[in-house]
Amino acid sequence: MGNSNEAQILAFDPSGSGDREQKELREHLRMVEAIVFASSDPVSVRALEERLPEGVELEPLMRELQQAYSGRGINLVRVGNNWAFRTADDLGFLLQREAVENKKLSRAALEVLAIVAYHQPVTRAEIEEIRGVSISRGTLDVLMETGWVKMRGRRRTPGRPVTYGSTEEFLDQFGLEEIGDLPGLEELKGAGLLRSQMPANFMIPEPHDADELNEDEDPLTTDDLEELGLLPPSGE
Amino acid sequence: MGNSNEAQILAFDPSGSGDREQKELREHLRMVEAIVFASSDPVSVRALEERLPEGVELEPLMRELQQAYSGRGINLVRVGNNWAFRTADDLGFLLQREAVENKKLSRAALEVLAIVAYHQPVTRAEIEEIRGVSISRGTLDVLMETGWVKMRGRRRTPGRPVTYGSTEEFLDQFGLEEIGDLPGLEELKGAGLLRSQMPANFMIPEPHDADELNEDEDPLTTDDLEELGLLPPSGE
Amino acid sequence: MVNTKTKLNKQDAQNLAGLWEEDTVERRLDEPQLKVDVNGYEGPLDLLLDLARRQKVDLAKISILALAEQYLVFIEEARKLRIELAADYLVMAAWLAYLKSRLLLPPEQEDEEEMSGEEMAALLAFRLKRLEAMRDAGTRLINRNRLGRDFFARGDPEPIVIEQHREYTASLYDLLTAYASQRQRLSVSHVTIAKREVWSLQEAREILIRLLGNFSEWTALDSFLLSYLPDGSQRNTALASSFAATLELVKEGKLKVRQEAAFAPLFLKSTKTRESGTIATEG
Repeated sequence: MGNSNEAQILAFDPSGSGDREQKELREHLRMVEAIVFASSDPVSVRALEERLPEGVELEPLMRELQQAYSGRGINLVRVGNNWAFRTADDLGFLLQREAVENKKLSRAALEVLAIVAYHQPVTRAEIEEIRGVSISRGTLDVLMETGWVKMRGRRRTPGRPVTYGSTEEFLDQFGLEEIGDLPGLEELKGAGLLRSQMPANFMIPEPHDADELNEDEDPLTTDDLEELGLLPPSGE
Repeated sequence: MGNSNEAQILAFDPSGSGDREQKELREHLRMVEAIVFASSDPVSVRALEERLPEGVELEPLMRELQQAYSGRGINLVRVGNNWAFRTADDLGFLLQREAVENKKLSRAALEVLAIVAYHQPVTRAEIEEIRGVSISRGTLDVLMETGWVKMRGRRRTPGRPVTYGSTEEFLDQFGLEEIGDLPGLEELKGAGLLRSQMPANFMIPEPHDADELNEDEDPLTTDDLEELGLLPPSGE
Repeated sequence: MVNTKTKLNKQDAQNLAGLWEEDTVERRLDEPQLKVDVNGYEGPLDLLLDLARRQKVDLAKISILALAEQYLVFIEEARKLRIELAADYLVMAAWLAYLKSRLLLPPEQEDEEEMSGEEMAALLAFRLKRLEAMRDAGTRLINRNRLGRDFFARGDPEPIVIEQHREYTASLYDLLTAYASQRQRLSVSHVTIAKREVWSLQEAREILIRLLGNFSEWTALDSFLLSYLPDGSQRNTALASSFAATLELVKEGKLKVRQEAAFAPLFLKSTKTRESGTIATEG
């Protein structure tokens, strides 16, 4: 293949001294390149032709572009009668390696998370009281899985309910230096997140996440953890 | 410009007889190209560096790639500390069918957005001082919802008011490499119009959205406080 | 009667068409002689800026005195027509009345500490310029090429997660929104807000600080403020709460007050350093 000529086109050399035809060619290449790039589906030959100036032949254009992308990190590929960009086959490993699916937290999980953060240490029953609805199974599990919520201890009340609190990773995730940086009542109002007129008895706690347990909290024991399924049973 | 040598790199000439160094360079270019191309969101420098073999310098690679794509239908652009491929500005007319409905901002919201961008980090009270009215409920809320404005931290002054700043999505949305590229920024600075206070001997704060905070701001990102022994006293 | 032109000139209107939500109250170009109407203004600075624009001169060359007079006429008209004005507008009127007196009358006594009328006017001009600059900046910003409108991201991204290994994402904003809205949902929702009968002068002062920065120099304002307060019995309560509020602020060390003689204007000055409780009232 004519290497010299090719290279010039591939680089789309803007200072290119090419004649008018060359310039037009470059412009048409730019156009199809952008269209295929921005499209959410492979682009049909017809759709491309429609958007090019009349009389421009598509086929040689696409082959030129395909040639330009061959050997690169992305390739222009033909899918049936359509065109699309795809990562070069041999680089797939770059994309697969950490292909972890990013999930959004459900609304309910966000609410529970926020309550844990503001009201910690807090028990499941207390969370339900604040929310006014019961927590579906799994919501707390999901939050523990995120690493943002942890079990702190057990409340020294009948039933010894587990208390929940936020973690260091929680602060990290939300860009907080300390839990006290969560905005208070006035700031939530100021940011427009709360109505400015709230009942006089409406309170937002000043959150604190000290590792030190409250007076009415007992530490979690190994037995507790096993019971909660957080540790594999040890005594076989 | 050394056309021959440069063009060869730009073209990723697969038959290239270049020495080993050249081949490596080409391979690294392919890698970053593939990664950035695969994502629709800007990809952080850190993420790119993680994918490259150790010791490979990213900056020259990106410059090389940016150069290769200049003048083409797709450009490699820097967005804060990230890189992204975006279609060339002049080709928007071709892509109208890809256009998404942009959320429309009220006049007040736009004004607040501009103040946050040009005066950041800025507190709510400072925004109000500039506009001469209190911010109506929902204005900051709407801006945070767009993802263009975020809470940055708290000013280390009495009351520790929350400071607001712009985000990387803001840069991406308006095609800015960095906050210093805001239109007219230098002029405004020169005219002293970015001062928050009147007295002439006051320092002129330069707007910046860097994660590094102002002297009078409390840092948001935590180093490992625990390791440094700076965590609140634990139980015993 | 005051002529009010539309706030956006034709050029702006064209530039902005479709770019932002229209204000709910839109005044049209062809609207004839318009009554005093503060609807659609974003506060007193906005109104002042609009009045200034009508002088059709560079903000740097504008006559602040003339501007103050226009504003005061505007407010007087509004009061005559019994148009209810927000406190911000009235407080600004009081300050402009004060400014006007300072600009017109030669200083009675040389007071090094007191800000001169010219300095006060410069301060106002600066604030107007700054606001206009921000407004222009907003327009330039919104007129830039925008992602998803003028330039585009890859339409068909390939599955790749490059950022943290975290499986879950949420922003601080998501978190706070969730918390605030659910707490709000459960809070007693039928709160009726009694329409405020009177705004205290402390409130007025807060507005003033927002409008004009701190009283870094001795400022006599109360008498002017009073003349723009709502009429009738409310004035008495306002006066009382004003004085109480002032003393409160003095006690907190935020304000100093000075009075030359009984019934003379009350001068206010903010304490930057911590000279708690420096009361310099005489008479």
